Amino acid sequence: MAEETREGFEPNIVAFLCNWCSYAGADLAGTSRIQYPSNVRVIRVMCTGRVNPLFVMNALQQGADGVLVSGCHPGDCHYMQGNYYARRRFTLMRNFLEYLGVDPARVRMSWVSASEGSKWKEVIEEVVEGVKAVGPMDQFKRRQLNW
Amino acid sequence: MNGRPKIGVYICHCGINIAHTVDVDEVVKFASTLPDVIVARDYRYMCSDPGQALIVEDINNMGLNRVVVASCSPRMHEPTFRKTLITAGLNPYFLEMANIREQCSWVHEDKIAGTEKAKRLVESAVVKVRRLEPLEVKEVDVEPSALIIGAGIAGIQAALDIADAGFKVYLVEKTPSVGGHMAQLDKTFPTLDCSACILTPKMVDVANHPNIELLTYSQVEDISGYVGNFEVKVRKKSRFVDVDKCTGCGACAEVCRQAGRIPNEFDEGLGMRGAIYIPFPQAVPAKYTIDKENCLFLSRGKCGESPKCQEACEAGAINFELQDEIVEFKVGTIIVATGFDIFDARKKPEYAYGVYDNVVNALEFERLVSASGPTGGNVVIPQRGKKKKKKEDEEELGPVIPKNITFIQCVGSRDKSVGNEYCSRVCCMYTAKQAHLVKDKIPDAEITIFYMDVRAFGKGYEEFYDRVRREGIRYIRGNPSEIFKRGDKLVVKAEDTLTATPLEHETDMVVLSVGLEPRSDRREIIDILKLSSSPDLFYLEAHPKLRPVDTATDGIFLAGCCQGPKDIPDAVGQAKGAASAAMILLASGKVKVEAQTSVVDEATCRGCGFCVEVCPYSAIELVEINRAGWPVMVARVNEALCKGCGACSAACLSGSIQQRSFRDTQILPQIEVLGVK
Amino acid sequence: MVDNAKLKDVAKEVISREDVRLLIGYRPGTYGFRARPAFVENSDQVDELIFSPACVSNLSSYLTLEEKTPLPRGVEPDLRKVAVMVKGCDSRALVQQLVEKAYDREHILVLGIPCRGVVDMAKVENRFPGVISGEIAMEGDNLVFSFDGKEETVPKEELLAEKCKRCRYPTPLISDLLLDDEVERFADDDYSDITAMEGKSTEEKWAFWEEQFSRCIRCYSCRNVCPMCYCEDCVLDRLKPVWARRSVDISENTVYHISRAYHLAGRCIQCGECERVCPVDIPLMLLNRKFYRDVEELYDYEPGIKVEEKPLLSTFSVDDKEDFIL
Amino acid sequence: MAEKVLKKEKVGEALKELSKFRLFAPSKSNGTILYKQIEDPSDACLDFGNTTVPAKKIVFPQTETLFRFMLGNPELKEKNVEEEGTTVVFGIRPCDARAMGIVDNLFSWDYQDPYYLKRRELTTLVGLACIQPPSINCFCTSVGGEPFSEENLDVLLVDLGEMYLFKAITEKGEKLKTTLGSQLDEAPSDAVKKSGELADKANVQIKRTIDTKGIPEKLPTLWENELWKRVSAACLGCGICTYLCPTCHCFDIQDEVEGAEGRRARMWDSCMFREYTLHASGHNPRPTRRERTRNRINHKYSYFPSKFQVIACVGCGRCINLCPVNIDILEILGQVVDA
Repeated sequence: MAEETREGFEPNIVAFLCNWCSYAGADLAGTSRIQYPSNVRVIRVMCTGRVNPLFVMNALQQGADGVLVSGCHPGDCHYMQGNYYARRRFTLMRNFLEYLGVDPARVRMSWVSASEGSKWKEVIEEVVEGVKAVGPMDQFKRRQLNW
Repeated sequence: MNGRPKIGVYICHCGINIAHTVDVDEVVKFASTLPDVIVARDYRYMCSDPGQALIVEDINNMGLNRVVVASCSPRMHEPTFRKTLITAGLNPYFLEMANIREQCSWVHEDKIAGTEKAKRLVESAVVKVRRLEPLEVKEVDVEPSALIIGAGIAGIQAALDIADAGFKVYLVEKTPSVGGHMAQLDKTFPTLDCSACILTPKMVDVANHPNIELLTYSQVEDISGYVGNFEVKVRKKSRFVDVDKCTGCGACAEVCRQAGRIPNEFDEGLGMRGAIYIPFPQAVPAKYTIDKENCLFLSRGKCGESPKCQEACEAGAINFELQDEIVEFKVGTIIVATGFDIFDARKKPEYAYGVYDNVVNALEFERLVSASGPTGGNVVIPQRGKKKKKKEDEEELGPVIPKNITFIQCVGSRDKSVGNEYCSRVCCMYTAKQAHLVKDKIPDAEITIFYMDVRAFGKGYEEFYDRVRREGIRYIRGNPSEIFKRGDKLVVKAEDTLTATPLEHETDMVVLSVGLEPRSDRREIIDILKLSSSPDLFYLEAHPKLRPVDTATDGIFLAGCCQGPKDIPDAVGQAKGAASAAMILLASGKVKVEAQTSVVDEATCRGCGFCVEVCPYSAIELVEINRAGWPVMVARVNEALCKGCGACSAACLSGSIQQRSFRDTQILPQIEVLGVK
Repeated sequence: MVDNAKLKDVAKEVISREDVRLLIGYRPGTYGFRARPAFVENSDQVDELIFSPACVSNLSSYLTLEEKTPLPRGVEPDLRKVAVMVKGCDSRALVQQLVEKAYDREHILVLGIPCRGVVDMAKVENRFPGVISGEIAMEGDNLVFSFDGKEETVPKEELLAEKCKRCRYPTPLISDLLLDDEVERFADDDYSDITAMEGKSTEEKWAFWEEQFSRCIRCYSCRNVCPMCYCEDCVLDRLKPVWARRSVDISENTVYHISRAYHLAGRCIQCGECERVCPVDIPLMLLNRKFYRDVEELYDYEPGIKVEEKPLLSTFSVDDKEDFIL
Repeated sequence: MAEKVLKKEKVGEALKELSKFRLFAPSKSNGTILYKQIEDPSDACLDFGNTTVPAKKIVFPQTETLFRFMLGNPELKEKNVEEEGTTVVFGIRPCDARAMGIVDNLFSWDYQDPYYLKRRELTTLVGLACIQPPSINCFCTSVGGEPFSEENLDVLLVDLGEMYLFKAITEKGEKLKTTLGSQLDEAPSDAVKKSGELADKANVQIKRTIDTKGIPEKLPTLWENELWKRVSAACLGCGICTYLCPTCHCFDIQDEVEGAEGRRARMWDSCMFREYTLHASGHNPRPTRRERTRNRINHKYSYFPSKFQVIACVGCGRCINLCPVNIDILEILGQVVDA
């Protein structure tokens, strides 16, 4: 990837947020008028336990440069265990994508509680910076191949 | 359903909250180009009455069947707009919100970027709403009765409260009598009222209450169903005594050939009983029970010429043919109050419990100081099990009264080496109480208490601790490392950590203030009710702060020490809380269930049970169906239990179980529009 | 080595049982040194049964492969047992299938074959090209090839399948009848292939996999042969929603392989069938084994060992590692 | 007319020259021989048995755009195959070339398939005769082929050791000969004779054979024969035998959308897949592997010959070699004969 394209590269990041903690935390960031980069687009699910790790793959294929999954801190899951399942599934998927040559900076996970509006901002900044550093997703992104 | 989707998109300015960084006109223009969007409008305040009226009007005039509202967080106004849809006669689940305020206009100052993001979020909502399906909010009836498992003080209190409110209660107790651990106690801290005196009236009440069906010496075998409709199966173990005939006279126990040979559980093995017995004089019901393992007739088929008890019973109540009985009934709600076990001090071999007779645990000591106990309330050094073995020529030694008694706190609590990190919450106080009782009975006794910290947090506790200390009881801060015998004396080796001095303390008797542990048979209930455990292995509440008596499963509540160590007032308080939570269901007679539940495609489900395993609510079970003549297992969701978390959907490899409103077919298009720039 | 005469006797006895409907074993192939699956329905057919180092197939796949076509009204389903011959590795597939409740334990009768390894047929055919018909036997640490009236002996590690060189479970972990004496573990797995791949740079990794995945023709043989892939309707075949398009290109192929491997995380029992059957030689076990190694390392979990085990991704520990989580 | 030869040391140069066209030649990737578009002659590998994937994929790609469209716009943009330009397949085995001729029947029958036919027209096939059968499962001679068959080829190369005899067969072949010009040398006088001897030798090296006479007529009578269940019992239902068959030509058509843009594409399909005949209703007229296997054999040995007077099998042996469970078409045909 040429340096020029990296310069000014604004990554597109798809985030899956659980309704009870992280989505509420992101709402709090809003209510508190905390400013953060606009690169992250949120899909709300009830629990991170709903997020199939293949969603990550799918997002990277469909054009996302990075994916974030964010849920309640361990022990705080509204459904008690969902984030624990998610943690296992994501650890494996993230390791695997890294093994295929997808930079782990593209596949992120965080625990953000309903009271952590400022942590949400920090998470976004770190994720966006990380993806910016590795550039556009160029491995198995769905391109119009031989069309 | 309603044929082709006809979508209305409503973009809110929220005064200037949204409009100042999002170009609302541009978003409206963009939205109106999206597939199946019939109308896109903006309004100053969508949530206002006129704003909502706008939506209702469009639904009525334009035949909209899907609505997207782009405004604030759905956590704020989703219920509002769902109601709007209902007003217009549309299913409330045909709504999707795009959060362009909290997660867009309020956090991005750049108008271009903010507008661009708002467009994406609106498009994401549009592609999702196209694929939404109508959902039904269901209600189920609640059977007006409750099951309470465990008849200690917590179970008893909960039973009485619910029964007093007019609902039927089934109170199931594993042992022959109600009462639990509280019945074993002598006096209670900090008020020193006699435990039996305050407990036994309640015990009698549960036996006599017209709304309570007491099932003692019984065990829950199986529970199926869900909130409002549990089917319960209880095994009433055979007592071999016809309880209708037994008068509780005790003639049988006197003549039993095993009398005085079997350690009595109630006295923690310090006293003896026969094979036919009543655990303690005030037992409820006051009916005798034959312990079939120890009954000569039942275990060996022969008891002398004939069983003496049978001869002695004038009522003819003893019947060796009696079998276990299975009782089945339905309840609407369940309270688990199964209590605790005490820590087995043998797991701390350095304290030599089980090695020396004069090392006892606190519950044994409780029986020793109790007037109803094996020594009639005299504090003596117990001689367990040895009495009968004495050689003929040996002189019968009189009871030895200890003059120096040492208590050690935190045995099996706050101790990672035995796997119990938690504080048992009662030991500091019961130790102080026991020290006080000794002082009462042996005024010249020297009493020492080794402690780590003294936690006297309850009402009147600190005052009581202060009073005990002033009675001349010595508190040494330090955890003893070893107990050994030197001559007649026990030596407690420790370090006084306040002065950093190692010390060897000689004493006549050591009382180990053992902690409270989850019951060793805790898995029985876990398996039947699919309860979860917290890391300390006590049963897990639904939320540590806001739902402390609820479990993850609707309609099942926790009371007493099965959820964690508690003193009596806390156990009673929680029992009343659990009873009240149960009564909310019982009184309303109906319970609403989640609409965004999971659903199984039985044609493709392979019955692997992954979803069954992950479901925190035990809402999914495998059932056999007939698939074109073949019996196959598939998952089935009990919608009354499903809470709509969707963990099952992510666990399913074949995509056969899907969460309504969060299906793969609904989420993947969102990913697509958010991904493709 | 399994005594083939004894094998036939046992098979005869088993298939004669009234409660056994079918016996799945091996028989000689149609050319070269090959062996192939045999489906025995009556005792006349047992004579063709064999076991030799040529018996590479994992027959447990067939337990879930058989179609259950709609039964005419009034016809009762035949629910009698299926007997199946399994090597150590294959037996783990049965265990895992039971973990996943693919069928009841009573549904199968397991004929266990303690195994000292099977050959890599591609290597054999390279070594002895053009052989119309031959047999392979194992004698000690050697493989003996008989063909065209002669015999040749080759040290077994030269032609053994890769999976056998790291086999931890040579004796079946589940069986009703063991056809030979138990075989002690003779190898172990050091995952050196995985660590080598992990040691490459991000660019090198993708360059490697891009080349592998672009060869894929999406014949689905890796999926179909897999004893753990037995969904009625694979999500990768679905049109609603589409997880992987049917188009064959690097993007869809990669997604296919990620999905396949992820669906086997904590489930792959390392029989290596996928890699064996791949017509374009994609190193599929290098994918599966990454998950396998991580699962073992992170969660101390090996699939297909105990029937009572819970499925990996349906369990968790509060102490699971999470050092990457923000 | 003097014959030409291509000396082996000049193969590189020749390929370099041909790479101005869309040039395909066998290439080794991770040990697997596959056709690859050649830009660097050293990528080509002429010392091979046969490619795993037949050359059909060059004229009938596994995935092929038919036309493109924009959402909400009725205009279609058809794929222009012409743009691909002249294509040379260098080193195709005679069986694969014969197969293309067989498939041509299908694409030019009631419907003239513009994509396929245009590509065929643009393609020159440079064959490489089989001095030795590439595998023991080669049986071209049983189905009308030969290791040195010239059918459908534009050029036939015969490996004479130091050089290839370069035999132009068609006009396209002659054109190619001209293109190569100086890369080719005059053939030694015994070259043709030597080639003939090699051909005879190659013919007898085919070890597995079957008499296919009568099979097309017999197959319809065996519809319910129990042999189908037996031969299909081990089938995994994968696509190896069909995807890798040079005459299999089934395809599926799908629309794909990418943002506002979309395409209609066709892609290989396989009658061995469950979904191949699965109806939307859930009904499947070929519910098991038995029916699917029966269809595969019938299609090749009965339906196709009854329509086009040629068996849709060239005996390349790929389906036998690569079948994971050793399902063997020769064995099946043997059973058909014996039934």
